[in-house]
Amino acid sequence: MAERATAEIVPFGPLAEREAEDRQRQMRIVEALLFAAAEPLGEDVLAERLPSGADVPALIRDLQATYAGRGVELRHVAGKWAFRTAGDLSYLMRREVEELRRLSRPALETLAIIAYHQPVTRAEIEEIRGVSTSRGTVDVLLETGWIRMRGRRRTPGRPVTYGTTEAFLDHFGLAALADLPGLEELKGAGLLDISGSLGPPLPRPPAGDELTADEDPLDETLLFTDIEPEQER
Amino acid sequence: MAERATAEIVPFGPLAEREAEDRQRQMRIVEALLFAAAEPLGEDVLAERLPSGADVPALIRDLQATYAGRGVELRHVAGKWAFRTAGDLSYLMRREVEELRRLSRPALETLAIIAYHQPVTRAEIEEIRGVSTSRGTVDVLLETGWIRMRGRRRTPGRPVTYGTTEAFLDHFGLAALADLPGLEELKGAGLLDISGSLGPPLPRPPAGDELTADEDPLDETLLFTDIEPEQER
Amino acid sequence: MTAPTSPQKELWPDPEWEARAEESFVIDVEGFEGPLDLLLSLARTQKVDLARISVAALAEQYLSYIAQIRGLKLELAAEYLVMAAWLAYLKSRLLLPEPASDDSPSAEDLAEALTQRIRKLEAIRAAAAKLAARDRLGRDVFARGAPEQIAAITHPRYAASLYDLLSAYADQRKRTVQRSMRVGQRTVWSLGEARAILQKLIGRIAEWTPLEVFLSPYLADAETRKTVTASAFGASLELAREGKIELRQAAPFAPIHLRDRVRAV
Repeated sequence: MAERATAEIVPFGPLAEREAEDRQRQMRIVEALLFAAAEPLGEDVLAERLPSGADVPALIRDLQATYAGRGVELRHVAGKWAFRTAGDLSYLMRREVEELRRLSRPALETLAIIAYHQPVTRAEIEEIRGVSTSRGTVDVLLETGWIRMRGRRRTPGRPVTYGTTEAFLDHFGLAALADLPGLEELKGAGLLDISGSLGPPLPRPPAGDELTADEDPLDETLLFTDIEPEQER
Repeated sequence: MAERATAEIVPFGPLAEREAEDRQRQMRIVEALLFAAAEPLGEDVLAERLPSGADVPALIRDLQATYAGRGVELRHVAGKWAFRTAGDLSYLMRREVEELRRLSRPALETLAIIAYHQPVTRAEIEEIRGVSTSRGTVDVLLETGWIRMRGRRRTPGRPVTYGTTEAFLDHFGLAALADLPGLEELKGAGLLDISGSLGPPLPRPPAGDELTADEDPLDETLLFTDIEPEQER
Repeated sequence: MTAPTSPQKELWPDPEWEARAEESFVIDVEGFEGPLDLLLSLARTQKVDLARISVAALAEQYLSYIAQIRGLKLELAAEYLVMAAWLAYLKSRLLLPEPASDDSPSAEDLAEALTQRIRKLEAIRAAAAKLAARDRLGRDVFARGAPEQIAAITHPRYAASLYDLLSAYADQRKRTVQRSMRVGQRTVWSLGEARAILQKLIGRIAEWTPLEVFLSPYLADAETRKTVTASAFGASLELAREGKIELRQAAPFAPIHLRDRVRAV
């Protein structure tokens, strides 16, 4: 191999061995860090604890392969990485955790609307559901930590817009919002456009964490005050 | 394996396969349970979650072997089992944070007295300062790495003598102890504005690390014990 | 009419419902989450793709259902009635020929918009169901139960300059040197001095006179006030003992008065 006059550097002999060792050591570090943490860790955080130049994505790929089919799996959640118990063992693991309140149907629906339509205002949620949303529903969802106030729609009244959080993605085991089940089909069928049923349709920009063109940042001081005048039913 | 004519019953064929599968599934369950548990789990608890007849110790042995040499280890903790970061990676669980601290006035004075008067005992420091020096002050100075125990004064009670270290010279940009300014220089610099006598003359600190005539070497075994009987005030 | 069913609740659980409804059974309109939910349930009874539902038929179903409920004299939320009114309007528009040119949306547009709304609600319901069916953290899948926290180990790094060190040393030396060298330089009235001054006055104080009056020339200086008072008092006691003057004090801390012993006799 050494005789070959190629442009690329081909590791061989002791060098290759040392590289394999380095890789092994780095994988152990990634494994230990991810295993120790309850929260998903970003590749940036992992890179910080590794020698510079470590190929974090490759290490994660290898680690994920190592754990494939095991009782614990390496999952991509919320753009980060986390070990989680294997989903197919849920029948054994299932715990009735009290904090994990059973979401009411309105709450679940509202959550789905926020997830699929974000950024979305309360008025838009109500329009989709065809009923006014009780303040409690949004409160419950905010309390779960799955939704958050994103900003304000740049329309009269400057209503607050809602979106989902990383905890939402983590809870539902989603790597990104794009992985929401059936998202593409819904989009393709035009079912995610928010348009007044009796009025002109409104174009809907795609949602990331950045504010969209028609969103303003939240006024921080208003975050914890009663922002929207609510009409309870 | 099937060909070997041994006395023990060697499962083979589909049966062996099924058994291996069962074993694999049980190991996954043990792995997931141990991973998700908030506390180390006993073999009895694991057995409860497994099909009856499962060989828990064997499963744990297998699982332990799977994790051997990895970033995470299955450890026997107080008679139970838990995953833990591999011992050699425990440094990953610590984050070194450097905290800049300012020395207190008493500490600075004590340090200066040690610098000028070394080798000096605690009693001598107190005599010079005119106030008793708290144990904490000397501890802090030892922690800075700027002072060290030099030896023991050859007087009744054999008190420990203190002196400065190379790190001290380094930190304060001194080539040698002799470079510490004298009283006249302090006065000239406006630091010592006393009319009349400047007080007792400064001693000449020993040039090197060698013990002075009235010092004995420290008893090494006593280095980490409570050497001086302390009277806390 | 086919009984619409809400996913939440079977509205008409058995065929005898109507009979029982008159007496005690209370229709739970709350079983439907608003008119749109009701419309979706009704549309499902058409058993066709939601894209191809007949809005006219749907409007008819809705109106007759509302009429039924109202016939039972049950309270209906206003939004159901608003929807009923709007559907009645839409139904009539769908039956009538469209006006030639009008800026307002056509009846077909309105019908399509309504269908779309119903489809959207159904779509989001399906999505919510899919979401809820996922393996959920803390219920189906679990994070590390005993996370190993990354402990912050603080390493103190001490800051001190040579200036700090030297000025600390100089200060403490100044303090100790000054303490050991301090010599009182105060002017002190000795007893002798006080006695000499008091004696000069004797023979001139026939009446009881406060001690301070005699001393007034010497009390102006605050620094010597104490020593003058103390020494004068001491001297006056001595003179009184020798029978040269008399002393009188009305009460503790009251002014001390003195006069000539000789004159008084």
